[in-house]
Amino acid sequence: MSVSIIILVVLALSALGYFLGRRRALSLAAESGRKLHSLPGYYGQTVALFVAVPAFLLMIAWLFVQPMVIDARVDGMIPDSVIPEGGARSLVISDVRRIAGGLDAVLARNSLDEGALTDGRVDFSTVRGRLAEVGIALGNDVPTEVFEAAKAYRQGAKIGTLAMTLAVLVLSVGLGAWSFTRIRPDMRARNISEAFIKSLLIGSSTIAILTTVGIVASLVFESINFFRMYPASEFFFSTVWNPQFRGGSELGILPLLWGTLYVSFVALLVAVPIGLLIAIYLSEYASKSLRSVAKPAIEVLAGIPTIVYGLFALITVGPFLRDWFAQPLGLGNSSSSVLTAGLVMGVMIIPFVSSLSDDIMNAVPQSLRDGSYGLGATQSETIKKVILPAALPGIVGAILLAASRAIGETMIVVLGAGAAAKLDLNPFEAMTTVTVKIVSQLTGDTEFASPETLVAFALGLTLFVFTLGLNVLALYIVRKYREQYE
Amino acid sequence: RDQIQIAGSSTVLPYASIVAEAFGENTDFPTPVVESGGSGAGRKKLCEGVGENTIDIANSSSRIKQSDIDNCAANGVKEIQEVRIGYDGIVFASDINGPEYAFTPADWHSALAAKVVKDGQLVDNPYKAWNEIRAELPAQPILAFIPGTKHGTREVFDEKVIVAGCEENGTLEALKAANSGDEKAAEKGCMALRTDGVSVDIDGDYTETLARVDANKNGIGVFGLSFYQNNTDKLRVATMGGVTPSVETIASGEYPVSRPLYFYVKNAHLDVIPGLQEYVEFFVSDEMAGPDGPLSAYGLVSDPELAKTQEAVKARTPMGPLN
Amino acid sequence: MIDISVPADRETVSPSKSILTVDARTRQRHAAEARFRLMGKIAVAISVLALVGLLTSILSNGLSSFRQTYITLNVYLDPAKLDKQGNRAPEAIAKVTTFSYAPLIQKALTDAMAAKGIAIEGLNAKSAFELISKEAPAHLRRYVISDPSVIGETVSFDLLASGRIDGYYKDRVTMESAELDRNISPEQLMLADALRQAGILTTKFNWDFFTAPDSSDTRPEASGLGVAILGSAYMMLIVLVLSLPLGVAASIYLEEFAPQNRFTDLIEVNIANLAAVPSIVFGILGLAVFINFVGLPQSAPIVGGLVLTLMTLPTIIIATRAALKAVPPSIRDAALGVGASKMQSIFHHVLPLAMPGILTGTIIGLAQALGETAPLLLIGMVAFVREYPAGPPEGFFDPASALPVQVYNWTQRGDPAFVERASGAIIVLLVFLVAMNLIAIILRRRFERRW
Amino acid sequence: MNQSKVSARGVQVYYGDKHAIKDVAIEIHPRSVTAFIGPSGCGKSTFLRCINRMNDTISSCRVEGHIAIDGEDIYDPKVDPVQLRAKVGMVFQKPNPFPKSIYENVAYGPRIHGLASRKSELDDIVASALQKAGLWNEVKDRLDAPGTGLSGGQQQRLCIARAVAVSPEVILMDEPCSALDPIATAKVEELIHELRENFTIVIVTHSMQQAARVSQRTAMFHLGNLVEVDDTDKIFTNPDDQRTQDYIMGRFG
Amino acid sequence: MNQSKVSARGVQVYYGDKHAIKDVAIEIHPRSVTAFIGPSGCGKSTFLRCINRMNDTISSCRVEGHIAIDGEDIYDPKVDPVQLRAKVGMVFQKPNPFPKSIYENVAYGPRIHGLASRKSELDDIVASALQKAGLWNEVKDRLDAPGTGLSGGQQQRLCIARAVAVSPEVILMDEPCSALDPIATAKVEELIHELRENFTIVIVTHSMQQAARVSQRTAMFHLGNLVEVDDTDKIFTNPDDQRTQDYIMGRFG
Ligand SMILES: Nc1ncnc2c1ncn2[C@@H]1O[C@H](COP(=O)(O)OP(=O)(O)OP(=O)(O)O)[C@@H](O)[C@H]1O
Ligand SMILES: Nc1ncnc2c1ncn2[C@@H]1O[C@H](COP(=O)(O)OP(=O)(O)OP(=O)(O)O)[C@@H](O)[C@H]1O
Ligand SMILES: [Mg+2]
Ligand SMILES: [Mg+2]
Repeated sequence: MSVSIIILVVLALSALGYFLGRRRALSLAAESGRKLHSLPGYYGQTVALFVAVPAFLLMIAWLFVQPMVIDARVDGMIPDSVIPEGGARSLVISDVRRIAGGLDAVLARNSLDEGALTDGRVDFSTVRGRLAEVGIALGNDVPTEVFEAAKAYRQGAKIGTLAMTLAVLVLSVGLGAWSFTRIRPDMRARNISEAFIKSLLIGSSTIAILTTVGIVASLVFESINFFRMYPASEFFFSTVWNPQFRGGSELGILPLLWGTLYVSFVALLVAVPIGLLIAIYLSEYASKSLRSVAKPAIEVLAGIPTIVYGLFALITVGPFLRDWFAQPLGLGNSSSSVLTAGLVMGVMIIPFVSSLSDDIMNAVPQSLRDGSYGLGATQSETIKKVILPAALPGIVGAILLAASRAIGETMIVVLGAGAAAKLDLNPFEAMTTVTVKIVSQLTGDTEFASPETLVAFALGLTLFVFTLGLNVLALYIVRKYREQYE
Repeated sequence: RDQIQIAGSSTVLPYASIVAEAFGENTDFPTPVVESGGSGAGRKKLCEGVGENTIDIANSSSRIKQSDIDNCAANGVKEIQEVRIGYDGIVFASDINGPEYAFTPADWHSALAAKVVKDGQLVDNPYKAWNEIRAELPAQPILAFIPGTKHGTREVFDEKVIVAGCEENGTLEALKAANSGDEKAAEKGCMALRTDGVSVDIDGDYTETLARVDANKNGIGVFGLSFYQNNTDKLRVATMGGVTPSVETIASGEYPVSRPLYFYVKNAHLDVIPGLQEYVEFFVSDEMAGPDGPLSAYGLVSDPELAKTQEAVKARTPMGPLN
Repeated sequence: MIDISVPADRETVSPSKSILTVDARTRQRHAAEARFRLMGKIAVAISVLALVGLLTSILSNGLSSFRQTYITLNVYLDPAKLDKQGNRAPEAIAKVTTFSYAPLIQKALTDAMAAKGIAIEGLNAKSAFELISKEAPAHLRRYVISDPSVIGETVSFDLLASGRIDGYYKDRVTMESAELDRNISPEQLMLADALRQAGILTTKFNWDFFTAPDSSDTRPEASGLGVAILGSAYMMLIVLVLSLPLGVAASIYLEEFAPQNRFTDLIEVNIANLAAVPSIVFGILGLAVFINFVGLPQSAPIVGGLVLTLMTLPTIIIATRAALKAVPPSIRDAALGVGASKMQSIFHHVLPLAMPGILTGTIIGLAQALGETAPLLLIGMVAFVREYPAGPPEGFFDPASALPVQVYNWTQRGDPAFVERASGAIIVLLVFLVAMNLIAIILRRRFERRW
Repeated sequence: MNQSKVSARGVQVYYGDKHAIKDVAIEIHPRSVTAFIGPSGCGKSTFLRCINRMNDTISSCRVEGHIAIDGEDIYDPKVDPVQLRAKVGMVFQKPNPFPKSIYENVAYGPRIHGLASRKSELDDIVASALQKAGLWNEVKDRLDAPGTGLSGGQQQRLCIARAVAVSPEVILMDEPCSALDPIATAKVEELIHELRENFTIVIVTHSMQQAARVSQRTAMFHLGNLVEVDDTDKIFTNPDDQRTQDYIMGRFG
Repeated sequence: MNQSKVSARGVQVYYGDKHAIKDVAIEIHPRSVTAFIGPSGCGKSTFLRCINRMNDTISSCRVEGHIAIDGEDIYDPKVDPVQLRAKVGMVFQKPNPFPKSIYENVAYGPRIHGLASRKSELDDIVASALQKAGLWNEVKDRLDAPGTGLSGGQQQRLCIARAVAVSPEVILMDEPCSALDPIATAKVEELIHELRENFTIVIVTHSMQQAARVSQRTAMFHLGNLVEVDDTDKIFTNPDDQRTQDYIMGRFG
């Protein structure tokens, strides 16, 4: 049975368990005349969860462990002699796996049964060709040992899958039946099912952690490779960013970090005041109808592809700033500048600040507003002194989200601020950000195993640590000023 | 998997997609999937191993590197074919309404290098306008949009324009002298460009360069030949060393700034992925890559040695060691 | 600690103030109020203006892509060219390439011109044929292969005009620019005008734009969004189905159940930090985990969906947590006081009240996910894909592209006709976005209440 | 007529369809305490909130009729509700301290009205307001603790202190002693006594005793109608209306 | 000892550093009404909330000591606070209706406890609870109006109805009549009388009269200490402690 069918069967069993459990709880209660501890639905839920959750867990564990076990067995069957010179054992093993999968396909295509493999109804003397027919690619021809190993692998996998099907179904039915018979009117069904749900909630929040682990892990490996080729001290402290094709690049992160900070800062300088004012206006002043139109409309700003913003920066904002500000003020004549990118990016992240803050401010209880109005405060005083402080944690969250988006943006920076890494205070100068360089180094034409490409990973990792620091700071600030209402 | 998977250079992408489209139209095979993502990443993906979930072909705007080949070998990808599909011309163009330019590589080096020789002295680049470099050039302020360091085009630009110009105008000699004869350091000195905003790196694509030229009418951009050919109504192309870039002048080698384009095929996949061999042959066939084919019409400079490539492809000759 | 003592009683009885005449201080406060309000209005106006500006530029650039110029020709499907054996064998007909179809069309055009008496000086038949898209022969070939019996008949086809001709009727190409343009000549434009006069060349609504797959750089007029729309729809389905429940569940645990300690602080900071991770890094993660480790296929919406889910999660979690935090504790107390469990009090009372914030997070998260290209770059979805993915769920594993990818690709192409199409794709993307978020927006309005 | 501080005529209040106040006319005398009594839900709070236009904040609420303070119509479009509310202070039925420190809660009003030019002045105002509300002793050494962390009765007194701190001319108190023990109640009543010398006070109360103790005049509401308004003595000894009599005697509800 | 419904020993409660309840021991008798009296801020609500572990929700709050209901320690880790709260209902000092309809407010408890199997049964429970709380007449034709749109006193009765609807064994009422007029108060007191026959009731009140009227036993709190607990008659006529006497006489605060 394939995995998806097992899943469907278990789900069906679980639904059945729900109805049976519920019914049994009701009838038991009626029989014994005792009150149920929990609502009848919870008894059903308990049975359903017992049917489904452990079975699924077992299945997942099995799917992980089985290949390892089989690999270990197959590993023993492969003599060192068949491992090609300079090749790795793991490659041969993956060949084995592929051949095994291919055999299935071959059999399926020729509508043959198991016996065909052993009694030679199919000619497997040219395994490679045979497999190619069904779209399985092999690098080399197949030595007999490997072919035998593949057959064993197949056998193992077959037995494993069968055993898994059995085990999962038995566990599912068994636990279901067990929990079913355990139903008593005084059983704490709600607590049990809530404990299950709580563990699901915990499971969901571990995804965030796993994602972090995954990100760090996928960055660390190549970063280490990078630091093997390029001195870390240069990377962290050099003020020059100048990659070259033929090596001898200077890859200092400082100008990029500076550009990131500068551009994000300008963007926030635009987005935070405007976004907050919008949130205030919409949640406190605007009529319901205006709000219900304006809020989703402004949210569209966050959905416009960044290339549009980028082109807007490049074609309109950049030359405008250059002709009207930079040149008259003698601050240079670059049409791409930190200010250009920052302004345009600021517009893009307005909704992050405005919409989230608006929701949070809307959730501040009316009684607080009344309290302030009752003292003769104007609306703006009420907003500034009562509502904003009460909504602060949510607002900081919104701003952080906006900042995050600003740090992660590339297209607007490329088109608006340019690609030159520079350490400069002048906002009319072209600069660039870490993220832009991560993208461009990663997708460039340089060979992968060169510091010029691998630097992308080191940049990613450094940025990760850097923003982590900023977030810790933000959390600390929120904690300090948080006001809990009611 | 029933379709061919291709990844790599975004310079090769337009040509590859023209071929893929025609291939899908004229055969029973599904249209191949052509990813862009850079030559480096494409070659890395090619070398990730053999099997269904790895790609079949990597497009590349530069030759494969030894490190890639080693990586391939380590992952069991032994045989790869190198297929040269033609040449990409690199042109210098400015706004259509601006003046005509006739450059030499030396002009470009003088315009963009950080240090140049002036009156026999190695000095920080003093030039502000083209006519200061050479009186024949128009009196326009210098502003150049050159490919960013992520682009393979930049390598060619550095090599065929900047370094060549450096030699031409004598800066190389002066640098060599300053570096006590160290050739490498001198070359590096040649390639150090000024950072005062006169030379602008473009990390994006040619459309960005075009938009920048549009926004800065006195700017000169570096484009691919095919891109220029699609926008002859907006751009005025400059000559280099007296030669106007075109498919013909590049093929004949008269126009100096060009580079070969390649793709690399994983031989292990050839009989396995349906249509792969046919695709490869189709690509280099005369109908596609020949001088009268659609690729050439689109701006790819046809390889004079195409016939050789066709043979090699038929024979599935894997590439030998890099020379 | 504020340490103050009680002062002597101060009884200041000011004379009664009129409420009709505003005193100076109040006037100042009102001025501040008016300023504040005005600032709010200006802020809204700025953003609406920015929106209107961006939308107008998108619309003015892109709306034209919804119309397309066609040339209607009666083509004789010559058996001598298409079926040399004459037995209508499908295999043989399939071997005939598009190169053999082109002359048929060229002939049909010449005939049509002759019939209408159109002749342009200095224009040969080959140049005249350049008016017709390179897609046309493929169109004919598909038609014939699907029904070989039409060979030998004369069939009327609506064939795409080439991109430059189309651009001529959209004011992108003019007689002056054609002088300079090596891809079109003024004579060709004159021919187009003549054909238009004769009713052979017409402009119609462009359905193909929404259904056709992408096409190569040489035929911008034939490119469409079919594959991209499917790919985006599949990915968004995955994102929505995964990220909303996961995000809300994680937030509930962290905000309501998790003990307040260093570890949960760490998780909180960590999630906020995930939001700041550049999207391309999620692509790196997706490549490493979903493709290389789990072995999911390249270029597939399933991988894209999973990567975008991971990317959207922090946004939803941050928004949800903020919204949960904003629900006053008295509501929770009320529920607990009648014997509801914590779980019940959250699901019955707190969550509905936090709903607007959750939905906002979802709206913004999805908007971001829908428009993202960078992570797709690494998992192979930024690609030229012409084959439609199958229906769900198998289609999740087929190669597909996505709307932002199409925008990204088209803006990079040399032919200026793609500029219009990129803007058209952006319009479609925005419509897609609004449609996708409509339910959330309506729901949010229903859940909004003050207490 | 002109002797009235607040004078209302033909006041009608609707919450959506619900007619909550029906044609109420009343004169509230200056420098005196007026008590509003009546069964729960009869419209006392609603009418009270009309007097400083707090009903403006409830979107479903519609007020008709004429209410004047010092002869000036408060629903005149020229009137500035902010100034009105500074002049007519309010203590709400449900204590609603701001999520700020106790000090900030009380200092908030004086700050926005600019009543103190120096920090020490502000400190004085805060301290004296808290003292008047009888809360000083309990909170004097935790002024920077959050106001929301107080007990119910403490919060109520905090809200009284907050209202008193801005010295409004009219103070509307909606059941200011509902959560207070007798002694704290006495303290608040004492405050009312004191304030009466200069200010006008309207108090909603459910305690007949309290109404009798602190007020000079009493208004009796029932089902949105003003049944009767007269001197407190008269109301409690010899009401005109049967309903008043019944209510005071505890005979209906 | 075993006759107690609730028995507390050595209870200490802290809010952060603040020691709010100091070593309180008390026995609450079943099927009787116990009144908690004491000046505002003395810890009545705090102690009341300990009895059904509502203090668990305040993160700064720490409870020590031993409280048992029917002899079972409620702070035992094995105890499910949910079940405890279903058994020990609570009416909070500040009325806190759900932002839902009046009907849903009352029906919520019975729903989650599965007290009604059919809609009509639920309707009956809701109607009778509202009736008991004396709110039925006022809201019977607007049961689907939001509970938050009620007057202060009505909200208070709604919360009483909500608590009564689940028929808990012990009902904790924190000043349930603070916003009620005498007649509504009488109605609630009547309810308490009625409930007493089967249930155990603890009521916090500031009205000595009310305590005297409804309770059998009275506990006097002061500054976090339980000063004295005894039969109501005894407390009001002949208290042991001087502070009780003073408080009842209205002599300190
Ligand atoms: N959440 C809290 N945080 C800190 N201190 C608190 C909190 N709640 C109450 N207190 C303090 O604990 C003490 C007892 O409060 P409690 O609410 O029990 O008083 P109470 O007897 O109910 O008074 P009242 O009659 O005014 O309601 C008070 O001094 C109060 O300030
Ligand atoms: N926001 C509102 N929306 C709808 N109806 C309301 C609202 N507020 C009050 N009501 C209704 O208006 C009537 C009068 O309410 P009001 O609050 O004025 O009563 P009250 O006299 O203050 O009563 P209590 O003594 O209980 O506080 C009541 O029937 C109440 O249900
Ligand atoms: Mg009221
Ligand atoms: Mg209390």
